[in-house]
Amino acid sequence: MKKAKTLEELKNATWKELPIGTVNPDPANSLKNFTGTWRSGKKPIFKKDTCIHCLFCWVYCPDMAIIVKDGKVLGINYDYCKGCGICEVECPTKPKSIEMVKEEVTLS
Amino acid sequence: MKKAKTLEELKNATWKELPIGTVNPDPANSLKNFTGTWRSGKKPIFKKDTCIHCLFCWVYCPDMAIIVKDGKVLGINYDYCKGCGICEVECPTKPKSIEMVKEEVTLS
Amino acid sequence: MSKIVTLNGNMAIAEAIRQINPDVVAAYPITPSTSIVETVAQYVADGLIDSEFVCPESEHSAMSVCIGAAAAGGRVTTATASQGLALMWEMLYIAAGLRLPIVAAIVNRALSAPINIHGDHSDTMGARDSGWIQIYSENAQEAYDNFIQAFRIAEHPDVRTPVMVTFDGFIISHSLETMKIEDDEAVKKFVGEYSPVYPLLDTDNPITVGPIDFTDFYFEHKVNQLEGIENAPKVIEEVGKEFGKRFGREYGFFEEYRMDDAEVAILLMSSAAGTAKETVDELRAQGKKVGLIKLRVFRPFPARKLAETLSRLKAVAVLDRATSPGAEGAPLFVETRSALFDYPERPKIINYVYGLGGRDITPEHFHQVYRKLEKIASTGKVDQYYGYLNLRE
Amino acid sequence: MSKIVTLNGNMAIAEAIRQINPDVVAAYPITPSTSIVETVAQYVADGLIDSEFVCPESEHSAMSVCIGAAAAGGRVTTATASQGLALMWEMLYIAAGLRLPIVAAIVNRALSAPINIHGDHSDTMGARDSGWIQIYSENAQEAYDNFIQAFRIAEHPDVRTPVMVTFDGFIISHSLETMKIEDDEAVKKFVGEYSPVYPLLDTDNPITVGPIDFTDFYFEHKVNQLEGIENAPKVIEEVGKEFGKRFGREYGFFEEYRMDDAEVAILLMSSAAGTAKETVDELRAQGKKVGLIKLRVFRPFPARKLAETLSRLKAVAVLDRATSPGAEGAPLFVETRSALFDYPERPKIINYVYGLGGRDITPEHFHQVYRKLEKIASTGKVDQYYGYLNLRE
Repeated sequence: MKKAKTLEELKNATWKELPIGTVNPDPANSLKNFTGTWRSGKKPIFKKDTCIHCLFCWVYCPDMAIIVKDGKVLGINYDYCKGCGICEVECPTKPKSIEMVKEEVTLS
Repeated sequence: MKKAKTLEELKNATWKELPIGTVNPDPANSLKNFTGTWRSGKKPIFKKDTCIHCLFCWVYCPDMAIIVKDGKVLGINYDYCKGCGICEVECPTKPKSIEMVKEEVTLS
Repeated sequence: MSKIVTLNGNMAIAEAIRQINPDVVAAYPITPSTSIVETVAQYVADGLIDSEFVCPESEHSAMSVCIGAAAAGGRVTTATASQGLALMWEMLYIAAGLRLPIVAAIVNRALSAPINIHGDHSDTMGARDSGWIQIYSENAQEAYDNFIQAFRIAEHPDVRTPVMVTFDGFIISHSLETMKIEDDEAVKKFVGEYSPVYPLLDTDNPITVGPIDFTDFYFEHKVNQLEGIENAPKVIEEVGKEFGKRFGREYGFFEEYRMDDAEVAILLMSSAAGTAKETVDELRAQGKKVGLIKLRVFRPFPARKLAETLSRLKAVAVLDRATSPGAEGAPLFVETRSALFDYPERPKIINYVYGLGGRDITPEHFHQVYRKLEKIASTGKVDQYYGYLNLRE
Repeated sequence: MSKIVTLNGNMAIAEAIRQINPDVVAAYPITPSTSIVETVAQYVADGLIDSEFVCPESEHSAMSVCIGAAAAGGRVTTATASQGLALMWEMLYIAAGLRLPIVAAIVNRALSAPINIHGDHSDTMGARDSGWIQIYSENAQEAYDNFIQAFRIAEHPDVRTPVMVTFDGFIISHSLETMKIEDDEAVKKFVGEYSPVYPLLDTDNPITVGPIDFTDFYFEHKVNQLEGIENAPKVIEEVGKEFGKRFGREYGFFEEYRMDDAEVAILLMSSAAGTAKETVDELRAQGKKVGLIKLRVFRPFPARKLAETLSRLKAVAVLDRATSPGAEGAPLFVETRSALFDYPERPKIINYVYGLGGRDITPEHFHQVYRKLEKIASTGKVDQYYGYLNLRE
């Protein structure tokens, strides 16, 4: 049972320095991968007044963009929202409790 | 649309004489392959008195060993019976209308 | 009328499929080939072509559908990449064994593990024994041109062998390029009508394909199969010349770039050739006798022609975008050395692996290779026959 | 106590699995490897071993289970053949990329189309780039011995690379042979305890395996992977010697049979070596200087060692039980010619393909090859570098 180097230690590593077998020693590092930077065109807006907290949006979200605490939807984490809009599509309330709105994006 | 040579014409054929693409020009030639020669140990006996002609034996037979005409089971074609016994297992009548019995085989 | 357009490699293939209007297209989407299939599905939905479009549950099934449709007598095509080709692998051999002239666009992408979506040649190199003809393309124009020619090659009565046309993932599949799309009618005329040899739908002449074949016939059937790919060189050459006559762009087994009086050369395939040519131009401007050979047809491997050209050189670097773990060098290198075996005078040959998983290769790296070749040519000595380009070592 | 028994190749492998008692066996039955898995399932049912036996819905899944179980930290084995290996193909690269020391028994069988259940090497040759170590066996004794050594090789800290041990379908898998099975405890002791490096079940040190790897790391990970198979030769040699010390049968990369003063030789793999040795004995009795090299380890390919031995000869015939359609010769031939490229003095080398789909090869055919080699040795001329043995031409 070998202790692997951290990702930080492996930055710019040569092939000799890598742990064998493509092992990534940094668990849950997708937290550091801000997929929200992929979003373009539209972003979801959460409307708490009509939300019935069915959590459909949370279930369907392919990333981790729906913030939930104690069974209640609290809002959107834009760091991980790619803007796919499935939350709006699946929201069962009328009117929808999540609405996709136009978002201006500045290319960096 | 090319007319392929018959299997008889292709007997002992060199690679140059074969039709391309492994084409077998002899349709339904499994009729000529007597899988009954594989049988060893037991063979099925058909008992017409108790048969209700449900055709389960015909459905389950993995080869073409159950002789059926006009919806009636007539008997067993031993040329194609490998002796697997599924016909006996699946026969729903009591007593069974197909029974597997010991068969002495002479090795050629 | 031909027209100048701006397309990426995938769109260029989709255009060719629209022009050819095959009977059946069966494919499963996979990065970076997805937009080919997506676009063709749209063409079918919009009624631009009347191909039967089948979207099965995996690439294994996609190739199986292609085999069934081609055995029935149809003109059939598909597209895939990487793990998709890997999952088709079992069926690739069956398509070739049945001598079915299926044409596939393969967008080269690295194989897992680890997962990577960028371009290298490990996918198609791993299928080099499958019996398929393999044509590699430098850019979108060549991908389009090769794909059109592939139907003529695959369907030629002497060949009747499936063809894969490949190009590098993202670098070619997704980069826009100014290229020429030929006139619809001219393409249709060039490709011609397809006439299957033993179609299963010819119910007047019933046949069985791919039957069980014991020790009495399998060997003969396999050698019979090989005749198709062995007849291919003549047909590839004819079709490449005819394409040149009709459309102005002629194709052979490989392109010789500034090879006339070259003393050293790089041999490689696909998109990296563009960068290599720039480097050759720079070095030629300095008076260096360097050249480039871009291999187009890897299967059938043009061993004699290639050996003839290489045997005149002092030193050659074979650049592979794939590895063969445990072999003494990568696939193109091994086959090139083997091809030169019987020549009394042979160049020194070294091997570099580059660009795995889409790693960049730039003029700097080609300069590095040519410097090494010049040193070998002047000293006659090779200190290391195998290495990597742009790897953190 | 070791014992002399009469077993076929499949039973011998099942015996080895019983003795080793791996943590997980995951396999899907396929002719001619079925009885290995069937027997192991019985051993598990009878409580002779406590392996977790998994019977998934396909070979693709079988290899996937092996990968998961090995990544978790288990000692894992499987068995398959032909289309089974072909369906595993995508996952073979993943097992190697993850450096998982899985051991697989592969019963060599021809690939479709047409369907054939008999032995040739097209299946494992098609996996020669997959990153697996490949060890070929002449008979049931060697299959058993190689399979036991495979765990030591695969699991060695410097290697950590999967190993496939192969033997010819039916000829070896189903033919009874008098052989030696070693003592259970002696085998267990030889194989030793397995200690995984980065087991997923080590929850104190959580890791991810096989993650997405873009252009920034894929190349380094692949070269890192190659180190395992490049370290293998030293370990293969050590393990083969230690096996010899413990059990009296020593193994290397290839067996040299009556090669001492040989002027011509045949190079081949697996079961045909038995017949070839008889022919060599006959010809030696007539005073002819002929020999045989039976290659055992194809991956990693022992290029330097093999070239050293072959370079002393006048003429060599490489016999392949597989083809590489469109290449200039079959796989073993191409790699052998390439290995000899840098030698100033090289033997003449010719290539024969034999035994596809289980076609017999008899002493008559070996005599034919040796006659041809003697003619080449005396005239120095090769009229045809490639041919077939026992084919209806």
